Amino acid sequence: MTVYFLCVVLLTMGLYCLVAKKNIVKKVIGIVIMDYAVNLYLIIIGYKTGGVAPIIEADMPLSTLERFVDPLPQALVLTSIVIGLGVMSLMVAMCIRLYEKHGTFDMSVISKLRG
Amino acid sequence: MKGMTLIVKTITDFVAGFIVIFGAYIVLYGHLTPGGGFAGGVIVACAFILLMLAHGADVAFSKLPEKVAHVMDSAGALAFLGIGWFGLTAGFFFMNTFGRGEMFKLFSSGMILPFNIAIAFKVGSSLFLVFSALAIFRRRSFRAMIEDELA
Amino acid sequence: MANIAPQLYALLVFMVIGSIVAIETRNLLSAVISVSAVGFALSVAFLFLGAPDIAITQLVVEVLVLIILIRGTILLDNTAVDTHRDTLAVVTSLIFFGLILGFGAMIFGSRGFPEFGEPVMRVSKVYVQTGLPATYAANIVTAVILDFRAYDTLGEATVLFTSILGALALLRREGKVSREEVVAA
Amino acid sequence: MNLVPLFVAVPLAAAFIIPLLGIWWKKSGEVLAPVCTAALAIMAIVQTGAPASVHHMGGWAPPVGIAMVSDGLSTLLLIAINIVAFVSIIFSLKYMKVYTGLTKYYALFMLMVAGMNGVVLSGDLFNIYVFLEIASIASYALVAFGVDAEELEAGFKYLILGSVASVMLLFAIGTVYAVTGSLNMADVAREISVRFGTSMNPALLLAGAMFLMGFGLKAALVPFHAWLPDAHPSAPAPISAMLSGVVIKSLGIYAICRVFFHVFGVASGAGGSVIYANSMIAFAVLSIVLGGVLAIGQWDYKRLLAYSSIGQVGYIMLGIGVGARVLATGGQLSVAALAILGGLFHLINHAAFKSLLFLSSGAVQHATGTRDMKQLGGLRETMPITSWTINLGALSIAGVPPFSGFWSKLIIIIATIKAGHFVIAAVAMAFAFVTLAYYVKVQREVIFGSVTKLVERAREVPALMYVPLIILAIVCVGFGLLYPVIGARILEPARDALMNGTEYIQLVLG
Repeated sequence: MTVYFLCVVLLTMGLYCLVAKKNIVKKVIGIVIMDYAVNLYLIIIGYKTGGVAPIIEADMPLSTLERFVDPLPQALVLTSIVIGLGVMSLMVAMCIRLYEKHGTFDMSVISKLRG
Repeated sequence: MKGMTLIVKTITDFVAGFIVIFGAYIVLYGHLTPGGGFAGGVIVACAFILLMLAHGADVAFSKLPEKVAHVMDSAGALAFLGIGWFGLTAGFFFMNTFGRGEMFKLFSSGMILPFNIAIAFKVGSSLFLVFSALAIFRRRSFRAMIEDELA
Repeated sequence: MANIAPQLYALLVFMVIGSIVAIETRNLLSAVISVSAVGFALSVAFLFLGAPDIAITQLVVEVLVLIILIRGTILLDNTAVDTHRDTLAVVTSLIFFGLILGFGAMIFGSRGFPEFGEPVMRVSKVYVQTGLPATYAANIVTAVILDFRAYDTLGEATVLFTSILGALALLRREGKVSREEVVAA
Repeated sequence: MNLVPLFVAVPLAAAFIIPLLGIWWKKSGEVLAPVCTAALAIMAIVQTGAPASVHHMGGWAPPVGIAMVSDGLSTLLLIAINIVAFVSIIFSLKYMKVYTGLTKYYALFMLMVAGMNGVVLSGDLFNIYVFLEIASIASYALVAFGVDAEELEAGFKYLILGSVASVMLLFAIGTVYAVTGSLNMADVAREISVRFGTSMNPALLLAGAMFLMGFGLKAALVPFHAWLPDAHPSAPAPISAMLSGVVIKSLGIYAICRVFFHVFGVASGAGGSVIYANSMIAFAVLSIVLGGVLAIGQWDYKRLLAYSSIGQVGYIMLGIGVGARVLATGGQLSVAALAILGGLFHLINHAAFKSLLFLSSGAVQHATGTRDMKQLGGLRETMPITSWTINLGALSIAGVPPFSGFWSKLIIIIATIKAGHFVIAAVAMAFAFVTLAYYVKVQREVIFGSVTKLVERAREVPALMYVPLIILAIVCVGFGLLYPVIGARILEPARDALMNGTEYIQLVLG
């Protein structure tokens, strides 16, 4: 159970970085940390005690299939990593463009709009 | 002199080809060993990004012109969709209609191999494109600042 | 049966410490490097957890994230600004996150959630048992992402296409045509 | 032939082809995108009245493979999405001439449409997440498309909050998977009802809360609305119309309906369903109140419309939440049916008139160069067609009989009273008048009043821009007058699909 709890700790740390830090690159880092936490959470869900990677070899005894870890969360995480990379590159594009406009990464300087 | 020092350039030239071959291996054997189109595509993209970092954008673009990368980006995605659409001939979108072949051989498991190749082209070219766009934008907009740094 | 718990805890603690450094350091380059260290630790953790596919992908993506972050942003400006540290906001958010953590501990401590190492695997059993005979792919993860759930992977490829197209659109030279040109056209 | 997969495949193919052809042929987007969206709109209209169907992706039966499910609720959303998309694309043809990079704009637009169609047709939790990400990422980029300082900042804010929502959704999906061992929504629903019945599982409650927060962020319900008042006004007008008209509904409201009614079994009184229903009502009331209050003080035309969107989404959520609560507590079925019908009717109404108002704000901005209401006035003199359409849209949204907005709000309020929530009904009614008040303000400041300097120089917009406005105005009036047709053909199937969770499980799993 402690493993899940540490994942949640990592998630809240990313969230904290997002809320408390003014620097937009720090905000990107916060999102990256949150992505890590969720990916790890998904893989841990699929882990089986004494499990092996779900890859079949030609001379493998049939009983090994019982020891395979859950392959579905791995498929989900693969997708999630790609999504994370895509969002990250979009964010970096926005950051560099914002820097061009304002000459700073400071959100409190950039923020002019009223919410 | 553009790019990094001669040592870096020489080693990069030597290594980049091997990285591409390694990426291709990861892609082609994705259905038998760990890896697959995505990881392999990123590795191939890294090879070109390495060239760009060592030699500057011009050399990298002479190896992989921007227009070709754009075409590969769209064509890879389109090929993926097209193979999926091909399954519609058997009644279902994404139906695996290709021959299954022989287990544990390279040319097996029907459309998984073409899918992997399509993804690899798409991922590799698009990541190269976004990195070059970032680098070019940076050079264009912050030229004065970067020259300050270098001086 | 190898017990992987000690290694996993060590890696997780390392990741938490690395994240703290990444969040709190005032030098952006150090922050990015620590976050990459966390990513590499994550990749090793994936290896321990029986996910070599994910480990490889995480590793190569990590390299790319590091390069993009450093080349794209850090080289412009390396200082983490902290203009006015808003103590009240920080304290409130800490209390709020403490509450979330307490709630999470309660949930995961209750019996409603499967224990670590005992996945339900109701649908996945089908993938493991019929993966090879049905798809002829020895790597079950590949069989799942490119055959059983190929439609998801179309979505995945599209997400990457979308975000790269978006990034290219945002990095174009000028956003708008000047008014005179429109009138002329 | 089964049209369902084409709703995703056609816009995706268009989105991949447009940048490919765009390398040599700059007009590829302007030609392909209207053709494609027109085809989609026709397909969506054909799809109404079609029986509910399931398409097995890759030929794998549901719990193993992904299924595309098209039922009444999906059809309702498909109509809204594809018609608004078609109209917005036609409007873009002239309006977007001031921007550069048009092939990228049209490709991103088609990706957004594909993402939304994918979300409303998917029968799998993770698949919903993937398509939701496609639509969201496309909209992040489109909000910042003008690359001015203000637009970039709004886009960045939207991106950060949207990513938080995505992380929460993924966390919730993982939790649901850990507990039930499946991702197919019907399969998960059956597993939950078999294993837990009406008792409550704390892990599922956590997942439910995460889903509500994640989708609530996408729908801009009130505690999570911070991004909307910046993002919607900053985007180009056709994108604002899409965002306010359909994106917040298909990614937010629709997803909440689908997940809570068909996965967590709110309708059959499964564990925790009263909590979910109560929080939906609470978010709805907060949205109605805050959206109304903040809209009154605005002088920026588009920002006023954005705040109004928050309030109106609150009305939709109120109808659905009241219906969910009545069902969960075992109240009268007819009351629940009325409340849900009201919510869904307001959903398509709002899609029509809010996109009309945002497109017309674009027309005004195009002609006069401003969206500050203090500098506008007397628009009926110089731009008669645009002012008439604004008038019709404002009357509809403000709830003046016999326009459509009146009927949907009336149904929601009656259902709320019948369900016994008198205070909430009173609040909803009071804020219906507040809505009227700020749209009267719009009319007074923009359309009537003395002609200002900027308006004097303005000319009526070209036909390609006012024809879409006229189409949407006709739709607005039509929804009010032709309710019996719309109700029987679109709304009632949607309501029945939403209320019968067991039927959904039967449909998908056979």
